[in-house]
Amino acid sequence: MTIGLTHYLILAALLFCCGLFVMTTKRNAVGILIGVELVLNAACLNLVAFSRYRVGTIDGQIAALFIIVLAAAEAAVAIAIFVNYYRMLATIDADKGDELRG
Amino acid sequence: MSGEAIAFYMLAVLAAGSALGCVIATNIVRMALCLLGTLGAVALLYFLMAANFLGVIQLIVYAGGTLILIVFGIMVTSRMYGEKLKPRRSEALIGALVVLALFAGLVAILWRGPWVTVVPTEQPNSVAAIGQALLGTYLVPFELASVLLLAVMIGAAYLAQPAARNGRGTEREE
Amino acid sequence: MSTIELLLITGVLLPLASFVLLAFVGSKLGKPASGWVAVLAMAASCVLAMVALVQWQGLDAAGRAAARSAPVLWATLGGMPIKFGVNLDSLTLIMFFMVTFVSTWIFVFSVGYMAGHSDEIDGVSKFHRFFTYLSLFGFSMLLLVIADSLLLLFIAWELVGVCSYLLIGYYFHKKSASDAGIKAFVTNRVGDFGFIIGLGMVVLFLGDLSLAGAAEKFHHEFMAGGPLFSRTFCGLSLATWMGMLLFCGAIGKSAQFPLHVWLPDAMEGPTPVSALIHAATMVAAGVYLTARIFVLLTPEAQQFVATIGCITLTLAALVAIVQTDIKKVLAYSTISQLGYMMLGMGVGAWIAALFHLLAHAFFKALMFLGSGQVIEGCHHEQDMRKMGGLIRKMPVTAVTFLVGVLAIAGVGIPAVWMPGHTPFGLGGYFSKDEILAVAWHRVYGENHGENEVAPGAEIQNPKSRIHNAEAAALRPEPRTLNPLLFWIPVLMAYVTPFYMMRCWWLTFMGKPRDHHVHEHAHESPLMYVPLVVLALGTFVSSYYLFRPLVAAAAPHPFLTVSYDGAAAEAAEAHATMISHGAHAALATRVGLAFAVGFVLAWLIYRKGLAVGEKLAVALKPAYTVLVHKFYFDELYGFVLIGGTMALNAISYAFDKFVVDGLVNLSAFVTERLSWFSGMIVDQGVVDGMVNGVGRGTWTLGGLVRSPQVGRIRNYILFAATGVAVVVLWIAFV
Amino acid sequence: MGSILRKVAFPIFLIGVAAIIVIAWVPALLYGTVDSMRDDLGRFYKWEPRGEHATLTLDNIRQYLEGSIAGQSAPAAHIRFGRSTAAACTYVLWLLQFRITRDVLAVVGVVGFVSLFAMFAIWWERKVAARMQSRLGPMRVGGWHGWAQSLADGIKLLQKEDIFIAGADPVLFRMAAYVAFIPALGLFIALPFSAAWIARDLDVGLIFILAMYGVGVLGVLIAGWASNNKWSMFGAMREACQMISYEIPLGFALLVPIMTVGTLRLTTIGDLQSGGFQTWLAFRNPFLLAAALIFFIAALASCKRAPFDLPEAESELVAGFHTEYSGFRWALFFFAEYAEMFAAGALAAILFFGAWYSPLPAAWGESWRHGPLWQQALHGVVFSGPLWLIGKGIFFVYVQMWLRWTLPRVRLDQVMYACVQVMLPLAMLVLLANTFWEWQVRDRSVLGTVANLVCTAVGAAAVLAIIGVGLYGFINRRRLVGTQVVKHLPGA
Repeated sequence: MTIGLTHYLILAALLFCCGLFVMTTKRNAVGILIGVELVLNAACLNLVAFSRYRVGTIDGQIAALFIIVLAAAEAAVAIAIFVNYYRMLATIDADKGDELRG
Repeated sequence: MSGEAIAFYMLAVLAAGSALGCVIATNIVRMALCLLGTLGAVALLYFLMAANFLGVIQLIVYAGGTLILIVFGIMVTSRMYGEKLKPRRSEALIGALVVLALFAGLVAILWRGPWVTVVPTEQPNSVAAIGQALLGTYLVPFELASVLLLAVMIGAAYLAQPAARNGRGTEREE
Repeated sequence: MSTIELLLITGVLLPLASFVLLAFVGSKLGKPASGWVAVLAMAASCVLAMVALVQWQGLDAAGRAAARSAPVLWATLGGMPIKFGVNLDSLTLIMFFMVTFVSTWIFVFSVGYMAGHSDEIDGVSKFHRFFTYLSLFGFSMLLLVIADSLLLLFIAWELVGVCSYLLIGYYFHKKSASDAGIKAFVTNRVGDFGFIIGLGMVVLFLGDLSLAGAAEKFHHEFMAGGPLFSRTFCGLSLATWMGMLLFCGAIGKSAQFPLHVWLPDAMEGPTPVSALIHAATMVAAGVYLTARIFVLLTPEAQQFVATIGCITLTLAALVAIVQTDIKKVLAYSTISQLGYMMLGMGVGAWIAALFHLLAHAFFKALMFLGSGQVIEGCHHEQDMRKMGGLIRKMPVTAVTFLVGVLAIAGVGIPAVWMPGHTPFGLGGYFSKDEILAVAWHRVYGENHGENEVAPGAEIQNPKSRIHNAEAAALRPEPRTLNPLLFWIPVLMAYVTPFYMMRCWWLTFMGKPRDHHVHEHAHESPLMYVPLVVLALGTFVSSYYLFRPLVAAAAPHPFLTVSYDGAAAEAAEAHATMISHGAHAALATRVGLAFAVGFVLAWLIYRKGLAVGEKLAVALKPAYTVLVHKFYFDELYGFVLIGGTMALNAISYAFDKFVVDGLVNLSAFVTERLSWFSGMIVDQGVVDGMVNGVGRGTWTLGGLVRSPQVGRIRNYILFAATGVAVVVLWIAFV
Repeated sequence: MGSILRKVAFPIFLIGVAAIIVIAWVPALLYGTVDSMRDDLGRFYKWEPRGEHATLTLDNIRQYLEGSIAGQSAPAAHIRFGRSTAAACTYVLWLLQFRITRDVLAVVGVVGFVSLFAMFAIWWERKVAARMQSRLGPMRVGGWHGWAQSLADGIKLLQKEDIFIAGADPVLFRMAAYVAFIPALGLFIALPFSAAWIARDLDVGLIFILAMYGVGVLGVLIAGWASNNKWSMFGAMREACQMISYEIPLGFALLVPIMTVGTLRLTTIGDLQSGGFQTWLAFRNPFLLAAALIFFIAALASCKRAPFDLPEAESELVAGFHTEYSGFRWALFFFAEYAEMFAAGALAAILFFGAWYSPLPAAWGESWRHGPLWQQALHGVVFSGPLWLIGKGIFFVYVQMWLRWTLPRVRLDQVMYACVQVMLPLAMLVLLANTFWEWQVRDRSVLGTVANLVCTAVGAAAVLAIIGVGLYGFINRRRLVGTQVVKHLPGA
């Protein structure tokens, strides 16, 4: 069977679920960020697959491009926040930040 | 089996394996390494889908930029022999259940749906096409993204600077 | 790209280069050097502008048309091409020249002025920063002048706004200065909001942001009776609304009523900034914008413009009478003069208004620099009540300042008394009186028939002939203007000389009232050279140099083919005719205004402040209103801040009484109902059930609550659960 | 024995180099034969090749070769096969038509080239260092100037114990070396050695190479972290800072030629410079020359070479990220470094300095290109070919070594200052200026020609100066080399 849309979609679903699981179970804040990156990658993969096999234009690629750019921006801010977090709480455990006050 | 299929399955196994590695790994740097595997495999999948430019951008921005940033962040915040941050077993179990259910549901939907597909056509010059689209149809998002990047640059610099300079006072702590 | 365009573009880029250079290495260049870099760039621009102007004068109509090249495609937004280019016509060139010339001399003045300031913050001199901002301003202003599309104009518009903000707040460690900067910025935002909506309407209805293209489309729309003219909102056609909204930007930037409040506060900036930005160039940009969008203004919109201008000039002139801060007087006089320009635009005196703009730029820059000299010489004393008698210490400043006062007062010899009706006078004489003359024409003038109504009516261009009928239909005719729009400005023409003479007399003449200030007063050559140059400029900037150039750029209504050539000649001939005729009529009414004002000021203030103070007591109510600037700041404070608070209170009350009341009511009803059912149903069974349910809920609540303590992962898990449920639902149900 | 070896050492070296060139050339010739065979078969036998997927059968090939021998058909790629060679070649040619075969060959070639080059470069670096310090460097192993020194070292490294630190992270410590090495190899996928000598002619080749540079950092980072050593960690952090920062001016500098030529495909960029010395992009206008300079400096920092070798600053951090490594893994880091160095030099050559073309216009040699075998070989040497690119690459590697042994190391804050405050604004300015130049100044305009001539003259003067200085040094080597070692010089 030739490789088609479904293959990519299922792979993306797998990546998505892995990312989600990483997000829910890792207590290290950077680990959560890694999970987010996995999820975003899955989304990008979906977009590109759809744009190739379903639409036939490059619009999906552009959207994926924007996702990559935004992911980079998001990672930069997230890391800055984590550094601050570590400075304040002396840990990177995301569960320790449950006080909900400054 | 065509060459494309072989390539796809190899890359899919690499991507999925690395993603699962991310899930299993307890060491955060190993997770980052696994993420590199996924990112690289996905980039190669983009190449497979003739989205060369995107694949390269994925490599340069994601693997060469974001991931290094993440590893950098890890180095600043984690110790190799620090406390192991493990989730409670019940949490992991619930998470696994939910995610597996989700995956099952997604696969069921994807498998069932007869997707209306088009025959993939090769763009003669996809880089040029992407450039045209970015500066034409998608000009406004493009500019917004640049503004966002500027804001992020300033914001990240502000957030990450030493705490003493955050306030308006000039006194230096530390 | 033609040579002239290349010259202009280079002229625009030079200050930008200076900005970049100063921004990066300004701190290394140090105190005087960084200033001279900016001066050099601006002077070079000025030279280029002169070359361009001379070349342009040497071209005939065909050559001028050929010098204009097609705009460059910059981007395509949703099918609408965005093109940028140089809007090459006489007005652009003369404005360009004015801006570069005035800027150059103000930059020179600034080098002297800022050198005497202790401007260190945390041990770092910010001298270079001043010139960095000034260079950026020069670039933005010149870009604004040459912009040929509304979008580019808007970009430059915002850039000059930013520069203005930065420069007003230059002494940002002073609370009042930083507040003034914010006030200016925020007030301008209000105007720009209207401007943006107007731009949106231009995009929506005309689909072309270039000035020429928009005008053409506007005309087609008018001919076709498109939605812009057929649809109305609040009784006014959308075209009128569009014009008024675009004009909103000018209201903000040119400090017109009701957004004039920022300009007096902007005097917190260094004086050269006040001279350059808040008197000569940037605030005049509003008038320039109005001139550029003039062809998009319907008669109703023009009426609006004229009314705003009239209100502004009146309010500002009256407030200026009682101000004691020398810069505030000048600020209000600026607002008042801008009001005259807007009035001129509104009544159709396109040429006169721009002529007034150019003349005003010179003499107001001159006066501001003079005031800067005074302030600097008196060790930052701005209160006129503490000055007096400075003419002995600062002769050059006093004389040049007097030139400015004479110019703004409109001193001249009315044409009727000159052989061959050849007028002679200073800038303000011609320009302001011409505005009034056109207003007079609009109120009392003879209707010479359809073809002679609008400027540029006697046009040889066949295409224009065709459009004349529509033009006449859309153009206001004589005897259609409210007489108030003529008489109030005339009255204020008497007030202007009064407050200007008051200002000059209090500062320079009489006896020194504060000996401490008087003793230390001095002049410095670096600062009075620009004064002399600008004073000479004020003499020269008269009828014979500026007016023909401005007149050559006059647009024929809805005729976009040519802004020059035949149309312009006819327009000028017509306008000259009106102004000559009207001058004769006005001479008796306005011509002596300056004399009356001067004499009155001299009578009151020749002996110092005593008479003035007595008058203030005698006219207490009026004086109080004027001193409080018609309570505009208080009004805005009350309406905007109080309004927000009131809205809060109302929302709160609504929440408290209506929403809570409804909730309570339903709860009450439910309670009653359950009590009723409880009485009927067997209590034991229900109790058991209720307790069971209650306990279950308690436990469940505890379960749900326990992760709900700010752990991000659990939130993600819940979201994932939700998604999983939905997906499973779709997949299997 | 020793004296014999000394006599034959130089010939061995030369023969080795020549053998490598020939070994590389033969597959290339066979490639060409297969490709033209496809075309010819299509033409002569009405055989329709269905694009890339059309496969030639053994019979096709045999028939064709026989036809070629009998002179019935046009000789493929001007190679005439004898009867016996034809029989042997049939199978080889059949294999070569498949893409996978070619890919395998390319990988083998790239790996071979990288390892050979790294060995050569290490030996050469030691020689350069020695000569700069008036020493001789390795002189014994292999005879002639100690040419086999690296070979011996390599064998030594292979059999050395792979020391593993008890406190290190076992997986990451082992993986790091590969993560550093694989991208360095990956670079060569898209790096053309000439128009045809390229594994994958990507339309985004340039950024691909840039991306590989970026990914390579990760290996260093992980190595530093996994070593569980403070100094290694510092080295890794420095590497990350430096690399991420210098990628920005690097990218800006690369944008300048990209905007000029309008493509990211490296082969196209190279082919645009085929018209001789004055058409090389660096000499097109002053801004491109400046961009070349910025690119080279930024690339120097990206390869963590001196004066930017902070990640492995031996006087501060012992050896930085590879302090704890030994044996083969340690060698991998060095292979990666030298591969990146060569790639940087080759990229500079491709983008700015005429790629694989000689300073002579390629049009002059057009007839040689299609001539008999010896003419083709001569064309490769005189006009264009991989040898030119490798030569230029080696020259730039030499410049990098020269700088390393000349300049002192800079401090980290100086490195960052140089990047953010100097290189970045400069690169942006150059990009802006070049944009205006390309927009307004036409190639054929007076200004364009003058700028081209001036830049060409500057470039030529630089080349001549280097050659002159080199010659001076060579002629006076006895005087310059120092009294202690003069008697050990060959021929003394």
